[in-house]
Amino acid sequence: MTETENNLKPRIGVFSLTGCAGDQLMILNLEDTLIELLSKFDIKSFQEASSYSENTNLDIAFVEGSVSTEHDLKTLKNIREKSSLLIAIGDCAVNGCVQAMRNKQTSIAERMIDVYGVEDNIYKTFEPKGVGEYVKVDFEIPGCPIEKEEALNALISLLNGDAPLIPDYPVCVECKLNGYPCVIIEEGKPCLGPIITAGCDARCPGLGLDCVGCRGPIKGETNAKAELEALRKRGYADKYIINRLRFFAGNFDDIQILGVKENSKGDK
Amino acid sequence: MTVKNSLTPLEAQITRIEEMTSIEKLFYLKLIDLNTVKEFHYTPGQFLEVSIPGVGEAPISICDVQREHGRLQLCIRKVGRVTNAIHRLKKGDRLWIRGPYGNGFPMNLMENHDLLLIAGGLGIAPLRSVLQYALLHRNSYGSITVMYGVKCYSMMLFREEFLKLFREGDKLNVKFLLAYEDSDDFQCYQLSCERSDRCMSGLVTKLIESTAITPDNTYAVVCGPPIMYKFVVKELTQRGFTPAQIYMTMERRMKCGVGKCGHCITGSSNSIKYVCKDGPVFTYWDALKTRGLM
Amino acid sequence: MTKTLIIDELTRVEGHGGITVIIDGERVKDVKMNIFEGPRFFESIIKTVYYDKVPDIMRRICAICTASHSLASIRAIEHAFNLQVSDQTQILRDLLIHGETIESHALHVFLLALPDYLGYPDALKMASEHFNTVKAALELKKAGNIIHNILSGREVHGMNERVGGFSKLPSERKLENIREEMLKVKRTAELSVEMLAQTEPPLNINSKNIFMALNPGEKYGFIGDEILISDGSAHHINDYLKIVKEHTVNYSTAKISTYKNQPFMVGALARILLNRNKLEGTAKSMFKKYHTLIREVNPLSNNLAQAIELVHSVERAASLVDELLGRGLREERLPSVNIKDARGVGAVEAPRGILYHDYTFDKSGCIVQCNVITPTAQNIANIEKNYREVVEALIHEEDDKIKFNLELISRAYDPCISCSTHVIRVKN
Amino acid sequence: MYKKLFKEDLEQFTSTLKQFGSIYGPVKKTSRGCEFTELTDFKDLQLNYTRTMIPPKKFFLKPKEPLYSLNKDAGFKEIIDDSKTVLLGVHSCDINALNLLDRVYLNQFPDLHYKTRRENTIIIGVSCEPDDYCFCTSTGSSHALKGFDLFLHEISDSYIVRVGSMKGFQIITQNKHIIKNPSLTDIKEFKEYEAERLSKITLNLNVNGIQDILDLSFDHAVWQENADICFGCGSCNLVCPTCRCYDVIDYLKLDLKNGLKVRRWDSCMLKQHALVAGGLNFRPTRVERLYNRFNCKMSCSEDSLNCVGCGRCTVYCPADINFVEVLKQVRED
Ligand SMILES: Cc1cc2nc3c(=O)[nH]c(=O)nc-3n(C[C@H](O)[C@H](O)[C@H](O)COP(=O)(O)OP(=O)(O)OC[C@H]3O[C@@H](n4cnc5c(N)ncnc54)[C@H](O)[C@@H]3O)c2cc1C
Ligand code: SF4
Ligand code: SF4
Ligand code: SF4
Repeated sequence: MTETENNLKPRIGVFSLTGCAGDQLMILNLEDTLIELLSKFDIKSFQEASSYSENTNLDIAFVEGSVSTEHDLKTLKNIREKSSLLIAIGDCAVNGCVQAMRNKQTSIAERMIDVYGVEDNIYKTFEPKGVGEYVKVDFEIPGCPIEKEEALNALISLLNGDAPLIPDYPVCVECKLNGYPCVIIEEGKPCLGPIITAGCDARCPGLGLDCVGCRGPIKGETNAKAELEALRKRGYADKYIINRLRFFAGNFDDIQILGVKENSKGDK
Repeated sequence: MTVKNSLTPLEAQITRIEEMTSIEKLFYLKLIDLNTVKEFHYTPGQFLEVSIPGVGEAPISICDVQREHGRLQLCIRKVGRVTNAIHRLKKGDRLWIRGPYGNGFPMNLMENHDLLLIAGGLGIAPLRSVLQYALLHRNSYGSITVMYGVKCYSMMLFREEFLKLFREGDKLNVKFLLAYEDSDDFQCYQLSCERSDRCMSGLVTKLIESTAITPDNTYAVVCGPPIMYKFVVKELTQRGFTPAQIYMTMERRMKCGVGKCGHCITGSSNSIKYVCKDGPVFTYWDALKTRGLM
Repeated sequence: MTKTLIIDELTRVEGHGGITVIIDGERVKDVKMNIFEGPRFFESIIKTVYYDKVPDIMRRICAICTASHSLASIRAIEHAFNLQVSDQTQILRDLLIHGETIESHALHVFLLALPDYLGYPDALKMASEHFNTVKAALELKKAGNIIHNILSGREVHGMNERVGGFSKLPSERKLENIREEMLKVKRTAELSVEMLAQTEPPLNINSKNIFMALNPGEKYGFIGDEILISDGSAHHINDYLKIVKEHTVNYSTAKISTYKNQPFMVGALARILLNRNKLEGTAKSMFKKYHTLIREVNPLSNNLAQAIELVHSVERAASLVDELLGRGLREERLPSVNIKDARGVGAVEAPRGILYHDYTFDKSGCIVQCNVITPTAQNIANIEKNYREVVEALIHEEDDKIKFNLELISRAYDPCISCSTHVIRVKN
Repeated sequence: MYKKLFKEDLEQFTSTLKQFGSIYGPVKKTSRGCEFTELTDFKDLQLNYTRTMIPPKKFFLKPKEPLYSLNKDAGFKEIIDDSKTVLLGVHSCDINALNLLDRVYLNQFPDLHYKTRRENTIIIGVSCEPDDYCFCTSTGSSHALKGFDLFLHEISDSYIVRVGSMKGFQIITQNKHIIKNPSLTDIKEFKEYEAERLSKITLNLNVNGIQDILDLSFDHAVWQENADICFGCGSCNLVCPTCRCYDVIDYLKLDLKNGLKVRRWDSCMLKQHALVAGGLNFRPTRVERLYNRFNCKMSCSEDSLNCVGCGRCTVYCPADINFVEVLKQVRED
């Protein structure tokens, strides 16, 4: 491949902050198209897949992982500075994911004691947040992990010069499109589908399970109170529901509020 | 399987592109299939669904009057996926269209009447087709007044064309008025020095306030951003226009253009309208009857 | 004169880690595998969560070993609540974990490690000259993912394996799919062994290692309740804390795992060495053929051991499918669980070695105490021991060469740093 | 025209339908009931069912369907599913709903995909098993007057078969040996059975003049109360046999040349339903969307309501919003 050909390709980097690296892995899981796909980009950095890395300006930076340490934040700011587009991939980068579930509920010191037996914040860790809390994000691809088809379509859109299409409707829609029996209605299971961003093709209800919310609540459209009510009505305890709502939404204000209120109720 | 599907997009070629502002371009299109050319008729106010394969479709008003068969013009603002993709196209490239859809303006009904065309921003695009139609059939219509509101000189669409009308319109019994929002705009200021009664700084409603219009025997035709309607209609009704004398064209999300996808449905149970097929042209009376239309 | 060698960021590994080596004249003063993966505090955040969704959170510790985490988690819960699962469930779980092993080993052997052996920075660059190999490797990886997808519901962080069984059974047709896939990629798995056997390992070291692996029962596999150690001892997993000691040692400031004060090694090499007589079929004959190349003293042999496991898992997965189809799939409802205040330990051989989950529940079935020890956390002490040995052996060489070899060692262990929630450095 | 078919002959009758296409019928799928599923085994057929979650509209306007294969240079090529299908066991409400869809999809600009599916499908109705959520007598859809090829009205040991089309007549003729003429007692039984069926439909919604009431109740508190517990999840639309909003999405392949144009069901309860470029939303809040949905359902097109009283939106709403209850509250009767 000649230099000029390479010059026309979008220069990309795939970076990861604090998380499980599952979103990079999902890209590597696109086995059928991986070689063709990667050959369409000029890859400047892909930590999990390659030793080759260049600290250069990028057309597109894909960032997975949450911002949890000063090191993360420094890396992120550096990436933002040198990239024209920054795309958050995966729930960690979008919402902070499960590691954010206790935000504003337990302190870092409490967590340090629980896990390491020391209180000092050795790692300079702070409450995990999505990258959008700190820098401008151009697009978000949600999911824990991202759906590989969705990621592929987003990459194709970007190659074609278009904005990626990401659903902003709830899992219930896909559940219905597939004709899956509704697990809330049929079995009273505590499904979070009504408030969670679709795009997974309703994997959990398709397996007869209640959605745990891994694609995160729909921004600006989540009726957390209604979910609390709907599950209460089906006999679930507040502690159970609120824990569950927090799994992938520790950073959502309206869900944090539920938590705080219930805690204080419990204190009495 | 050979089926004729009236909803399948047709191929068209871009014969010319004019850059009009930083975000709007004028596209000249030519239909490619000669058989369809003959069947392709459009009237002012109708729109097309324009497709870029692999990107999507967008409803776009035809902004000229039909002169030659199979040729038309679209004025497109880039705001999203499809319109960005259209803006990436070059002369000679192809795109796909279907239509024309929508009711269009009642040009026959308006014959022998004076016309008052009021547009804000991109809203001038569909009104330009009305204007061109009336000019093409000049004897069938009375006096024509065009009121056009822009942000600034550089955002003015069809600039040369309209400046010519601004200066020489009277020969055709056309009064062209311009309102500009940015009071510091130098070029517009020069125009207002040239004809202070025809160009002024302010919103388009200011033009209505400061111009003598008689509602008798006049139809008002309005198009602009949604917030503009309320103010314009208020001015007009104060001037004595009846709700049936005011025509306006509406915008809604659309996926089909032919009354199926449901996105453009508006109203309450007493009056439900599809903006695509019952409109996009409505009278103010329709708007009064149909909740949420305006 | 002291000098410090630093590798900022290890590449082609899961997660974020670096290496720091301090050399004082002829002496290696300190070696550290730095983990700057931010801690995610899983053991803390999981507290108060009702048992039913615990595996759904805990499997997110790691992407590549997600099934291992969820099965270790599920088994810990089942042990706590004395829940027995059906044979069918056990076979399906075995199959799932073989799928994960295939996916993970294929990725590691071909796409992360083999470029070292052949001298490329990554598999994509390697693909320009070994296109067919890379393509075949991707197919092998995909075959593992297919198993994962069908049984777990997704390649990463699936959800179908539950406490007590599976939420939805795979259809017979899908199981047959798996078998077909296994037959298709069998040859590629064998190729991985041959390629590694024919290429001189880029580094040969002599290190005395202690090995630890789970006893999989009759057949070579990845699930078990007994820990086997290369000193000949065997222990129940409930006693894991007595065996895997986390403490501070004088040459480093790390809190690391040791066995009787010695570093030890877990992973493919440990499994192959401790369970070699359970290998079957092609894997068995390949092991026989190449066993001299699998050197206990060279951690790089881990790659060859992984390759042999690949061959084994591919064959074993096909036979597990046969077994399932032979018995006929039975619709089973998930059993009801008798929650109580209790503790349970679950262990699984993740691709990188033994993984422990240890939970304590209150009487309402919510977690009050949780401990997880990942294989990489266990290996770190051994990795650092190897670093030291390598640097000592190469002390007169160019820095770059030393660094390259340090990376080789790290990668041989296939470290999964994102997994290592338990690794922490306490500052001086 | 009315005929009679003994229940014991139904299996044989069904087997002759195969020549008209793959047979789909209600098959038990969940605790709540049946879904239209391809009938591989006659024993799975469950004709006395209450309602399916997904209505038979899924056969004509598919939940997800490719409309065109596309190519950047060559444009669009229709992908038409012209497979032949027999729908066995469709209820009156659902038949009436299809008739409503016909008005939309077969009008001035007929939708070729819908039209082809409609032309290639035989519909055999069956009398229903109403429950507490059915209110079809209120919406005038408890009986189907057209839109089917045959309709099986259940009586004790047989069905009174109403022939609704030439195709239906053809099926009857082909099955002459098992098709009888109804006797006087059959007719008497028919009346009893119909009366009994109707008597089970106890839920009643007064729709007379509901349009005015809704229009005047824009500010009624009931909308906000329900919007507060509504998720905006769209389930109510997606299970509705008369809802037919759709979205269209273009997908490109990695070669950046070829792709697919796909349509999928949409819902007016979703945030982006009335969103246009520039971020302007014509129905930005859930209250407005809820109000809009109720109005749309209660509006009349060509003198019939857009609601057939099947009860699905109430049954399948995860927030338990009760369609009839809300309207009753608005009506305040
Ligand atoms: C009758 C009519 C006439 C129009 N005439 C013109 C014109 O002459 N020139 C012009 O520049 N624009 C016109 N528009 C607006 C134009 O259709 C939108 O700007 C365009 O659809 C945006 O599409 P997009 O993909 O670029 O934007 P995105 O925001 O990416 O839109 C995504 C999708 O949303 C829908 N959508 C978004 N905005 C609108 C909208 N405003 N109207 C309808 N659907 C929308 C479309 O289906 C589109 O595919 C007209 C709209 C209507 C309804
Ligand atoms: S199962 Fe869950 S996602 Fe599906 S419709 Fe019911 S509530 Fe929505
Ligand atoms: S249903 Fe919910 S938890 Fe399951 S995959 Fe989809 S978004 Fe994730
Ligand atoms: S189904 Fe219920 S919760 Fe969902 S949008 Fe409809 S009314 Fe709201």
